[in-house]
Amino acid sequence: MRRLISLLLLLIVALGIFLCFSGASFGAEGASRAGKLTEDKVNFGRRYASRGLEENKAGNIVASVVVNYRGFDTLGEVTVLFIAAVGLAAILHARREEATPSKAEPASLIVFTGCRFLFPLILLLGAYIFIHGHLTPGGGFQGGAVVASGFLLIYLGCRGRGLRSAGVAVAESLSGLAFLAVALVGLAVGGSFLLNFLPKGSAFALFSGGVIPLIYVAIGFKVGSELGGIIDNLSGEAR
Amino acid sequence: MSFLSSYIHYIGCFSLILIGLYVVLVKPNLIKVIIGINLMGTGVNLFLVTVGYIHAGTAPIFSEAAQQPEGMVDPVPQALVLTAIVIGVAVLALALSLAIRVYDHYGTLDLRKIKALRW
Amino acid sequence: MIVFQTFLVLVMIVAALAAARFGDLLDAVIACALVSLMASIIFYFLQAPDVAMAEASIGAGLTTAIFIFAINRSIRYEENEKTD
Amino acid sequence: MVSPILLIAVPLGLAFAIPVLGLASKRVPRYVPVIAMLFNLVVSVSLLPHALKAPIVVRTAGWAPPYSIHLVAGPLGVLLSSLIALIGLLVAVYGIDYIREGAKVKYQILYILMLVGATGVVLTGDIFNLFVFFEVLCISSYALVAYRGDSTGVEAGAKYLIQGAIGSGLVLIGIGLVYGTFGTLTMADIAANVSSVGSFRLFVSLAFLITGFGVEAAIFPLNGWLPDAHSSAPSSISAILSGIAIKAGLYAIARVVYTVYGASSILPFLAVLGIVTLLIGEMCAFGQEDIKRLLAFSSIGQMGLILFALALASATGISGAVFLIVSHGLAKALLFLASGYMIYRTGSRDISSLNGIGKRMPIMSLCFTVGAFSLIGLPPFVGFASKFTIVRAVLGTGSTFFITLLAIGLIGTVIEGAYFLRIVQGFYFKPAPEDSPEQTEGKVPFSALVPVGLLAVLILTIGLFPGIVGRVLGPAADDLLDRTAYVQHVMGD
Amino acid sequence: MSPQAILITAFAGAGLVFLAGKVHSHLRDFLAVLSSLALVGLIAWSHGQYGPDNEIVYVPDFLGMELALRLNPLAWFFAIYIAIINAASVVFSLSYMKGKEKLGFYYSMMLLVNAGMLGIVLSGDFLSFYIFWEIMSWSTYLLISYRRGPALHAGMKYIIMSLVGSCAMLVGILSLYAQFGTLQIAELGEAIAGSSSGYVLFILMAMGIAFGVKFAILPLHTWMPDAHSEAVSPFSAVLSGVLVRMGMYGFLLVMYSIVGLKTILNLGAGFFNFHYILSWLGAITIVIPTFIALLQNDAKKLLAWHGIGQGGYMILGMAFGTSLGVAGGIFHTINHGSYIALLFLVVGAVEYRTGGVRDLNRLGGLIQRMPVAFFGCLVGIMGLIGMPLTNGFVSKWFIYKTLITEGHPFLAFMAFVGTWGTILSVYKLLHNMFLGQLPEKYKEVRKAPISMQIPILFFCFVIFLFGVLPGIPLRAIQGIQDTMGFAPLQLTMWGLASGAGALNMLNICFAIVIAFAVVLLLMRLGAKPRRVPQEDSYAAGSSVPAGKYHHSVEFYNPLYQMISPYLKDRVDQFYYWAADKAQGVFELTRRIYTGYAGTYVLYIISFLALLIFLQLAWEIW
Repeated sequence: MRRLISLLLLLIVALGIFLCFSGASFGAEGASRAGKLTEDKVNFGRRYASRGLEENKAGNIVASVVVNYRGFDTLGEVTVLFIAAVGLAAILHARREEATPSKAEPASLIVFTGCRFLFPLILLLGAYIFIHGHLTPGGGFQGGAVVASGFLLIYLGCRGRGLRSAGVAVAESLSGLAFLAVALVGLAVGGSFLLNFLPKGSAFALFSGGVIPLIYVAIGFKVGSELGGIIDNLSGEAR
Repeated sequence: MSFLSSYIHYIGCFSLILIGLYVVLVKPNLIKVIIGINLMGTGVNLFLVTVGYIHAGTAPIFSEAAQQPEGMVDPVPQALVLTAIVIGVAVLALALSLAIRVYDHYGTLDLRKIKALRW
Repeated sequence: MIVFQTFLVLVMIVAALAAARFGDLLDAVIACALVSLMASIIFYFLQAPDVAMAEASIGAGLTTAIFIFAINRSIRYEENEKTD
Repeated sequence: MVSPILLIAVPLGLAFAIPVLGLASKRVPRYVPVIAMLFNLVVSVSLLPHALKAPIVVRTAGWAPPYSIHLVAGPLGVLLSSLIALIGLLVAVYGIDYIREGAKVKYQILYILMLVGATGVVLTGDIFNLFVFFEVLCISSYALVAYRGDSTGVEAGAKYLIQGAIGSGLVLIGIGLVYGTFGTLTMADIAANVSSVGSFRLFVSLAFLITGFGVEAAIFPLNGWLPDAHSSAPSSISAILSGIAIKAGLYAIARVVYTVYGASSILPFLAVLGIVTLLIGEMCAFGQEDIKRLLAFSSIGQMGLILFALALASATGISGAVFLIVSHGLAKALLFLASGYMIYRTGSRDISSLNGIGKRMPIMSLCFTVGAFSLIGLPPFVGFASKFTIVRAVLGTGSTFFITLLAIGLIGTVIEGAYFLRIVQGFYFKPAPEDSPEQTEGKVPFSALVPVGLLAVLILTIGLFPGIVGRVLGPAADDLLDRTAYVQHVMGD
Repeated sequence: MSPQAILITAFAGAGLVFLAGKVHSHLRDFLAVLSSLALVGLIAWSHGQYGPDNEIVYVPDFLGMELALRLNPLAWFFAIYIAIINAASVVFSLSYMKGKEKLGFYYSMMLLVNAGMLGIVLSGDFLSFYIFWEIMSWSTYLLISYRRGPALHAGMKYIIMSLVGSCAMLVGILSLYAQFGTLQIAELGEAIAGSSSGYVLFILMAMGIAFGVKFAILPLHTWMPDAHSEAVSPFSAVLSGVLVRMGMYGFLLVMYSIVGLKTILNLGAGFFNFHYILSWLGAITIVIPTFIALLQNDAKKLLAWHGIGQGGYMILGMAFGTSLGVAGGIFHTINHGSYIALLFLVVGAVEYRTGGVRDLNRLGGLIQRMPVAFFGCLVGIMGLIGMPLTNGFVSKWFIYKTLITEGHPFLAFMAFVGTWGTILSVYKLLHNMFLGQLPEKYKEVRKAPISMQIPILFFCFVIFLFGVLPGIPLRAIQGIQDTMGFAPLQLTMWGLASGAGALNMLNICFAIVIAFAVVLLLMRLGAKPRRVPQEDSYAAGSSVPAGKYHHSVEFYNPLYQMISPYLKDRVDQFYYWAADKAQGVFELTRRIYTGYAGTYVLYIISFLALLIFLQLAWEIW
């Protein structure tokens, strides 16, 4: 019964969505077919693609959109992740007090050593990704996620060597504050929040794009520490 | 074929969304429901990126100054999707922590049995 | 090319259906990871390498890990009672 | 003039700083929300005169509006952000001593972030940014509902999260459809273009957006989470959820329907929906035994009335709705806060266990009574002024359809009166239950009396002199109604 | 004295008394009496100060509307009437309420009700009218609930009906505003003149529901018996004496001050004329409640049902729209206020001395123990019946006269029937409380304290004064009628001077005094009565031992058995039935929230599907 009703409802929704695509041009593809893609007005993504390079001197337009044009979204998004990390810790807080610390089987020496060997490399890779975010695909989120996967590895391979929560907290706080500070300096210097106030350098160089790499680094740290914190909390390692 | 090339991604993403919704609607298991939400989120992300895609476009990344911006796909949906992915994982983590706590309290993940609050 | 993409999409849908179907949550999560992986490849073909990277590392990697942690700390199998 | 962006940036910064501060001192984090909200209140109120003259458009990253995210601090936005800051401040003061268990520091962080989310929702001018702040608001409320980790809180949190996540997924699909159609995310830009496209697709995107935002706004079939979440959260959070969070959802709907789409033809549908929501909420509240659940259902009812008033599409109607948002925010916050300590005192949420509390907690129960009377709409409290404005607006439209709906809706008011007055009667005129334990932890600290008392005083003062808020209502309504002016302010330089 | 000063005194009095209650009980009592008496003084002083000087806009901009106060003959008349009865009740409360709990609350609510009512009559626009009306409603609700126990139920019943009424009134008022753009009572009168009769009827209906609930016209009366019998006696006096009559004020205001006499008389066609239907409602309201009153054994319930019944006379008089009828209606309002308040106070005094007994079957023989109360009761029921020399006679005379001259024999007959019922039932009241055998346990009952006697005697005095010199209040009523455009009556100090309906109380008074003297003389001439102690009673020549007395219980039992099946309060039963069903529906509605998250998501998706379906099917956008 329930399945039937659900299917019926989803059918109506699907029909509605299907009919959406029957009409006028849709999406960038539609605009491109209609030949309107060159107009900035039709699609402002266009403008970023055409002018983004000279405005921000960052090769990766997506980075420039994420950090500069739509940087405010990114701030909100980092906040969301922060909320998730904090909220998760709060929800699991009571459990942590109840739980008796269980002795986990230590991993074999090979795995242990392998993990310890790989861990710095993974961190390095993550750092590379977020430092080069304005040049190549990748950026704060991806790099942060890679860093977090390093912590995951540590958890899996080297039981009992979790993160130090104070350290995580400091990293979270400071990277978030760094992001905000950069944004607020923009407000103070140029009257606009998140303004790209630094000299932008020449495109395609590592030191280019003004504040974009700075912010990406901050995001990288923040995302990394938050995801790391989430993994740490969920893995249920009692400390 | 041209139909397929224009719409295959849309078909894919909306299938994902509908499957996700169906899972949420029908499955009583909390973790299954979360999987459904996750599927739906993936579908939505795919949809957003597809919206910005141009047939035979290039990625919105300049690797040299001479590159022309004309054929590039729209970077904005990609930026949006980056945001959406992170939000998705945040919600997911929170949801799973709630699921763990629910299991602690009720000893089950069957939402039909977790009805202390109703009416 | 389009055939390959169609294939990817089909695999993704099948994986999603499997994720919906499996009673073993661990299997479902793995299917889910497969969906993410396919999505990630599709993102790459949609000229969105940034998103592809994010989806691969976050969607396919981290998410799965988190899921497995959660299943580890609750139960692995869906209680199979008839839904009304 | 201070930049309105500080309303978001400063509390956010303070919230980010709390973990570090928490390492330094255990006591400091408790006062951070107070500081943050005090700052917001001062800034919002100081912005109000400017916003009344013309909406303040703030760009980020230095690019002109359609090409970057911008904030539009119009009269409505600044009014609501002042309300958020005011209630947020009072509840923060209340929370200093109220929060006794669980992760206290984390509570304070989440608390600030929730309010930041709400402020962002009412100030932003970009539809995706609206979504992001919406998520900030929602996710922090999921976490806050469950933060104590007790069984009901976790259950409510999980259910809330499921529905909220579905809702935000739908919003995102809607945004995708909008972006695909117009290639822009700026609300003013969409509004400028929307009249040129009149298609089914537009409607579907609107349907997705309304449904998605409607989940948070607690419109009738979408509000299954609300009674659970509002009743299981700590009382301070219930106050914010009822007083602010659901209003943010409604604001989003209003903004989308009025400003972005100008969809006046679906307004009758929304009006019917509002009345249905009102009736269902009040009917469900009537038989409740749990005081917080009752208050939660009553919130649903009030939201229905607000939605109904918003759907009137007249300046008086919308100002009535905004006024009701203000008055309901104050009254419901007061009720939840007052009931918080009552629950501590009696150790139970049963209404019958609150009998005779008037003698044991005279100030709290007096304030509760004031709030309840205001909600029912009895003069001279502020609820009367707002309901009065709404009724006046309905009769001002002169349409039989709306007047009939109003007549049905007034039945809801009567039901509301019945159950609230029954509670008040219980407070003062029923004997306390025999075996009521005298919880010593229920001693009301000064930090709780001040916000509750202040809210009661505010309710009475604004009720006697509605002009305090009344001057802003007209411009706020125009802010929502006048699309072309909005577009001009944002786009035209 | 400006109306503003009166209201400030009233509200400040209420607030101060509450605060004083926290300080000291004597201060509180003193302030309560002082402020209620001060109000009487202030209002009396402001007599005749009508006109533009006393129209005050006290809030220039309440949501774009002006709130104004004004003083005119109608307002003054009702104001003084409210203030006096309230002051008497407050004085009566001093000893009646002594030692009860929450006295600060009690007195301040008493004064707040008073202030609300004064606000109603003094308000110059409908918004402030409504505001004060609501303040009065909720403070009354709190006061009714004060006694706890069954009073809680009565209070809920009252406030729910009252809320229904005020919702209707709000719609009516704001519809006026939407139509004419003003709520000033003075301006509305002119504005409404041109509107269609259907609209006027709508306004009258909407307002009429609110006023009818307060006034307890028949289908809306069910709150009143409960509320009156459960409230504390001094407040019952206020409730029945004045508060209920705010409905009368409302009717007068809307029907004659605003809509106007001419429009009212021409509203509807033939038998289905507005004032016709209203008068029939009034007549029914006389007959049925009066006979229900006959069946009551609770003294206060009995009086409460009479309160409803007497209201019917007022409606009957007022609905006709003739000078005589309206004058009778208004006059009957204050008369009824005076003697019903008196009777409630008497019952209160008896209750006070006997330890809260108001069951008529358990009382009796108190005549010698409480002579003043007996006297008050006697005068009160004389007034209620309408015996000559009391004011009730004059007003009823006016009303009967109207009915007869207008040619409504049926209505007149119903009014007479009502009077018979009244006589029967109030005799029961008098007899069962004061006459007959004194039950053993009441041997030690003492006289009512002086603070109770004063109000009782005061009302007795008023009843006789207005009975003998009806010209005093009728002058004021004349002033009211002038403002409403009625033809003037030819008044004298002693009554009515016009041809056919002449009434001269002096003559009647004279006749009665002579008759009384004759009877007295005859009794003196006859055998001297021998006084025996009350307890010393004989049956069939031998003394009846204690414990075998026949107390007067089950008065009118045969009659009771005959008529009781017809006199069930079916309206009340219907309301209970409806409330019960509604509660069932509410319970069912709650089941929507099943607690299963999947269902909630199902709702969300159905909503989305519904929106899309609507668009597909009907193109709603």
